[in-house]
Amino acid sequence: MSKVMPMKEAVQRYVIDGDFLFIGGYICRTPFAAVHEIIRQKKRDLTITRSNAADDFDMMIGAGVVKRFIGTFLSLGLYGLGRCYRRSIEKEIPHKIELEEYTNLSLPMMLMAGSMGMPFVPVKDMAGSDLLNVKSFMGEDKYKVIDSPFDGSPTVLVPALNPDVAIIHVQQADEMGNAQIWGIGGDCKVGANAAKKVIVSCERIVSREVIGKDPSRTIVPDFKVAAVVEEPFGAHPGYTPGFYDVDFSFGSLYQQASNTVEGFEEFLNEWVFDVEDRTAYVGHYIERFGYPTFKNLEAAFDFGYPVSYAY
Amino acid sequence: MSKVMPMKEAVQRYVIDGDFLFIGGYICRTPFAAVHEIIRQKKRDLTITRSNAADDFDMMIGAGVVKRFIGTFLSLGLYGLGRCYRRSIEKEIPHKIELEEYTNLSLPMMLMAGSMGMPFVPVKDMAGSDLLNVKSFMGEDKYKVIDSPFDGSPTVLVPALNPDVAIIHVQQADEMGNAQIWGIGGDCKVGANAAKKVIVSCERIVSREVIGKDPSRTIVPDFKVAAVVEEPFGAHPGYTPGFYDVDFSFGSLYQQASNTVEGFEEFLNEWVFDVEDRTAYVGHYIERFGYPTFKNLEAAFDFGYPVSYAY
Amino acid sequence: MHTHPDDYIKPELMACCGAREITDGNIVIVGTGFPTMSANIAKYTNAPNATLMQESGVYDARPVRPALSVGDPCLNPGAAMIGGLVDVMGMFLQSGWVDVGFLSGSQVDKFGNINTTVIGDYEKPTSRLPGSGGANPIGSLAKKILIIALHDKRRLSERVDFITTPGYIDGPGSREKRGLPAGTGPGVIITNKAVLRFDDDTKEAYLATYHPDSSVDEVVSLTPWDLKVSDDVHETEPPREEELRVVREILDPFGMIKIYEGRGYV
Amino acid sequence: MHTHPDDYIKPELMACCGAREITDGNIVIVGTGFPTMSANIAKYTNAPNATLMQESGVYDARPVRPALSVGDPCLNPGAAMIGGLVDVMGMFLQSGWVDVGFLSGSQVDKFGNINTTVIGDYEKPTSRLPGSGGANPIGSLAKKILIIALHDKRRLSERVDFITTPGYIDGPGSREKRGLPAGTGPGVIITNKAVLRFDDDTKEAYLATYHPDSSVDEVVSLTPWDLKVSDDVHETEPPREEELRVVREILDPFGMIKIYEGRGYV
Repeated sequence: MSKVMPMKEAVQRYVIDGDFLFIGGYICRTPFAAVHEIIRQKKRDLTITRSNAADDFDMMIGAGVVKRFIGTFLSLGLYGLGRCYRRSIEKEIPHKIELEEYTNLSLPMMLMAGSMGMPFVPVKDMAGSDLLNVKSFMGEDKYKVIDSPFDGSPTVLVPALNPDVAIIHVQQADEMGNAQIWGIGGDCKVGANAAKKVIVSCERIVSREVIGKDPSRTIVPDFKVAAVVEEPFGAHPGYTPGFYDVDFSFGSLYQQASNTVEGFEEFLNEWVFDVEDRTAYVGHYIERFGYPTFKNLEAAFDFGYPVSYAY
Repeated sequence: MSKVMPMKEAVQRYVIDGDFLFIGGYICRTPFAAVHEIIRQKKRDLTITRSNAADDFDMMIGAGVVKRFIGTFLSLGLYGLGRCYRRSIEKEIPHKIELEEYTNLSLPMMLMAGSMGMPFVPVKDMAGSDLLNVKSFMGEDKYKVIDSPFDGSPTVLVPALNPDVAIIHVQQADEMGNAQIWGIGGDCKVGANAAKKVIVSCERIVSREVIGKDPSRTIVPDFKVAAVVEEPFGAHPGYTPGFYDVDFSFGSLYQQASNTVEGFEEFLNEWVFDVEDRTAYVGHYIERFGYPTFKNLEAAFDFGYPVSYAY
Repeated sequence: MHTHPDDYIKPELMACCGAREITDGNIVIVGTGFPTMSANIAKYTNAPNATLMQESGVYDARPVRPALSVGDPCLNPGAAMIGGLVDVMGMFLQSGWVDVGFLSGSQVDKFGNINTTVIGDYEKPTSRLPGSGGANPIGSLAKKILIIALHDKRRLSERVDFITTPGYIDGPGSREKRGLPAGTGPGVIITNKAVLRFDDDTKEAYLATYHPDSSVDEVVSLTPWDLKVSDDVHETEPPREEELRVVREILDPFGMIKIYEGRGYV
Repeated sequence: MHTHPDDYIKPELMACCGAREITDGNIVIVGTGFPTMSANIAKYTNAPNATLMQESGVYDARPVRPALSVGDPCLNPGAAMIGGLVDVMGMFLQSGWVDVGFLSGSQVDKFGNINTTVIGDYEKPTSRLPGSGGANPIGSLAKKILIIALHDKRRLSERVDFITTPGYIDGPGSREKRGLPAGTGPGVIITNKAVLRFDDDTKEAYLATYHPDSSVDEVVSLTPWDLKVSDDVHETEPPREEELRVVREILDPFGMIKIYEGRGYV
C-alpha cells in the first residue's frame, strides 16, 4: 500500500493535461524535481497557482506547459523580472498565458478557504486598487463586493480555490504521505490541503514511527496524498532548511540563459530534457560544477532540542 | 523589558471585571492556575469562551465569576455533566449565566476569523438545527444567513470574535512571551491570536535562543503577550504533553465535591482560597496525596528527534 | 464461516455492529467509548486501512489504551498529525473528507435528529445537557452517521426536544433544503436492542435487525413511534470470535468497556 | 550632538531616513534591501524594541547576513516564530497589528499610489512587472507606509498606469470610501533626492527635506507634478556616525548595499 514511486510515474499518473495545479515553495522547498518532470513530459494547458512565484513558474511558462496562472507576483528576485513571463505577456512567446491576479493576502486566503471547505472568504485588501478592475478567466467570480450583513460596510469576498493536484517538497514524509516540514511555510499547508490530491516530494522517506515522534510537524495527512517521491536535493536551486542552501550561482545561470529564447531552450535541454531524472540532474551538476561546489551547498550542522509527547 | 510576573499580578493587571476572556486548553494544557487565580480574586461579570469547555469552566461558573458564556459544550467528560453549570442554568445557583451556543466547527472558525482580521466567516454546519433558533446576548448578530453572491446557495455567516484577553498554558515561552506548544492544539492558537492581549502561563521559561532553535513550534508571538507566568504543573488536573499526565483521581474528587453546593464550596476553599498560589497548591497536593502520587503523574521519558533549520 | 462465542456483553455487540458499518479506507471521526472501539475493531478486521481522527486536532493516533476523551493524553504520542480544531473540523470535516462519524445523544428521534442540549424547554430546562460540541458539524458534514442510543421511550422519541444535530430533520428533502451537503445524513441507529436503518423514501428509521436476546415485538414496544419493520428483519449477527479477540486482547485489555453496562447498555 | 561622516553613499542615507520613521516598539513588515536595513538600523538606534516580520511566515528573524529575499534561508534559524503566509498576512497584518510597512514601486504617484504591475496598457503592456505580491495588502493594512523610490519623471508620476497598491487613491476620503481601515496610508516617500511627506488635507506628497547634494529646485524639477514645498523645508540630516557604524559593522559587513548604487540610487 506504499505510495512511493519515481517522479516520472507520479507525474504521468497524477498530472493530467488541463489540470489546475498548486505548486508549493517559496525559494524554500520549491518542488523543482517535479517542475522539471512536468516540462520533460510536455504537459499542456495547465493552470498553475501559488503566491509569490519565481524561477520555477517562469520556467514552466517558457516551456509552454502553462495556459493560465492564478498569481500574485512573479519575479526572479535578486535576478530581476521573470524573462519567460515577460516574453509570454509582452510578446506571446511561446504563447500568451491568461492571468488572474490577486495578492499575497487574498490568494493564500482563497487556498485556506479551499482547504477548509469554506465557499468564499472576506478579505480587507484589494479595495481601491486596479486589481479589482481587471478580470480574466474567472470573470465575475474573481471576487464579489457585498454590504456586510453584520454592519453594512462594503466587504470584498474572494472564492475558495480547489486545485486538482498540489505538488509540494518537504523535509520528510512516510511512505503513505504524512508530510512534515519546519521553517518557512509560504502557502504550502493551505495549498496542499485545498487540492483534491497531493504529490509529496521529500528529502527523505522516514518510517511512520518517526512521523509519530513529532506529529505537530505534519502539514498534510496521508489520506490526501496520491504519491510520495523521495527526491534528495529536489528543491535545487531553491533550498530546504536543514538540508542545503540556495544556489545563488545557479540562479544567475538561469537568469543569463533565460535572457533569450535560445538560451532558455539550451538551458532546458541541458538541465531538463537531457537528464532523465533528479539523480541524473545531480550527477550532471556535480560533473559540471565539481563536487566541492555541490558539497558546499550542504547545510551546516545546527540541531535544536528534542521534545516529548509522553504523559 | 521582561514580561515575567506572578499569576497574581498578571490577573490583577490584565483581567478586568466585565472582560471577555478566551481560556485555552482541551484537558490538554488547561490554564488551571490562572482559572484559580481569577476565582481567588473574585472577578465579576466575565464573558468566557472556548470550544469544548470542561471542569475549569464549570468551576468558574460555580464560583460566580461568569456572566456570559459563548460556548459549544460543557461537561466533565468521564465524570458526566457539569454540576455547577447545571445548577446555574436549571436553578440559578449562584446565578443564571447567559449562554450563546455554537459548535466545535463554528466557534473555532469565529476565533480564527478574529485572529485573522476577517469580519465574519461562512460555516457549513448549524443549518437545520435549533442552534439557529436560539439567540441570546448576541442577538441578531449571532449569525446571518445570506444567499451566496457566487452561486446563490444559502450560506450561514458567523461573526469574528475578539476577546479582551486570552489565557493559555503552554509547554514553554521566553520572557517576552513567544509561546511554544506541541501536541493537541484545540483552539489555542486561534483563540490566543484573536485576543487583544494574551497571558501566557508555561511549564518552563526558556531563553529566546531556545525559542529560535525551533520557531515552527511558536503559536503566539511576543508582541501579543502582556504577561508570562512560569507555572509548573499549571494545567493540573489536566495534562501537558511531555510534562505530566491527566489526574483522573482528582477529576473524580471534583465530581464528588461539585455534586452539592456545600461540597463545591469546600473544594474551592481547600484548593483555591486557602492556597496562595500554584506553588502552595502543589505543596498542598503533595501533603494531601503524598509525593509518590504526585511523582506518578510525571510524564514518561520518550523524546523525539531534533531538527535543524540551518542552510 | 464465523464462530460466535456467547459470552459477550451488549456494549461489545454494539461496538461490533458499528465496526461492520465501516468500509476499508474510510476516514472516521470518533469521540470516545463505542465509536473508537468500533472503528478500531474495523481496522483489525474488515477495514484495515480505515483511519481515525479526533476533533481536538488528532489524526491517526496510536493510543496504547482506550482514549477516555477526545483530548486524552494517550492520543498524542505516535499520531500521524496533530493540529487543532480548525484543522480537523475545518480542513478535514468541513472540506468533505470524512466518511463516517459516530454520535450519541440523550434523545434521538425517528428522523435521526439528535438532542444533546436540553431536556424540556430551552430557557427553563428540566435538564441541561452538554451541548453540541462537535456533534452538530459531524452530523451535518460526515458522509455517513452512525448513531448510538439506549433503546427506551425516553431516549428514543417521535421528536427531540431540541435539534442539536440534524438528522433528516422533517423528512425527505429537509437536509437539501437547508443547504446541508448532498450525500450526508444518518445511516444507522445502533441501540442495545436493535439496529435501525433509514428508509430511502420516508427517511424514517425502521427495524433492520434485533439483537439475539430481543425480538421484533420487544423492539417495537420499546420504540415511541410507529416503528416500521423490514421485510427481511432478522437477528443481529453476534460478535465474531475474531472481533471479540480484538476488543479483549488488543484494544481494551482492562475491560473498560464494561462501564457501559452500568450506564444501561444491557 | 551627532557626528555626520561625509563618506556615505546614497542608499545608506535612504536607509537611515527609513530608520528614523520607526518608533520604538513598532512592528514592521519588511521585504529586502533598504527596508530590512532601515528597520535594523532603527533596532540598533532609536527603536531597540521594534520587531520585524516577513510575509513568507517569519517573525523576529535573526539573520547573520542581509536577507536577499523574504524567503531567504538566513531567516529561518533563530526566528521567534515561523508559520506561513496566512499567519503573517492574515493573523498579523489583516488583523491590524502591523505598524510600519515598506514598499517600493516602478511608479509612484502624488497620492502615494504604487504600480508594480504593468507599464502601459494592462492587456498589451510595454513592460510586465512582477505584480502585487505582498505590496497591496501591506499598503492597504499597515498603519504607516514608507515608500522607497527613484526620483525621476519616469518613476514618479502624476498618476500611475495601474494602482497595484492604493495610497490615497484620488485624494482625501478615498481610502475610507473604499473601506480601507482608518488610520492607514502612506506616510513618506524616500527618494534618492529627497523626503516627501503627505499633506493632511490634500493627501498630496510635498517636499519635506532635500538630500545634502540636492536642492529644492532640483527636486521640484525632477518631480512630474506641481510639487508643493514645505514652509520649513530644509536639508535631510545625513547619516549619523552611529547609524553608519550599524550598517557597516553589524548589518552589512560585506557592503551589499552598494548594489543599489548600480540600480540608480545615487
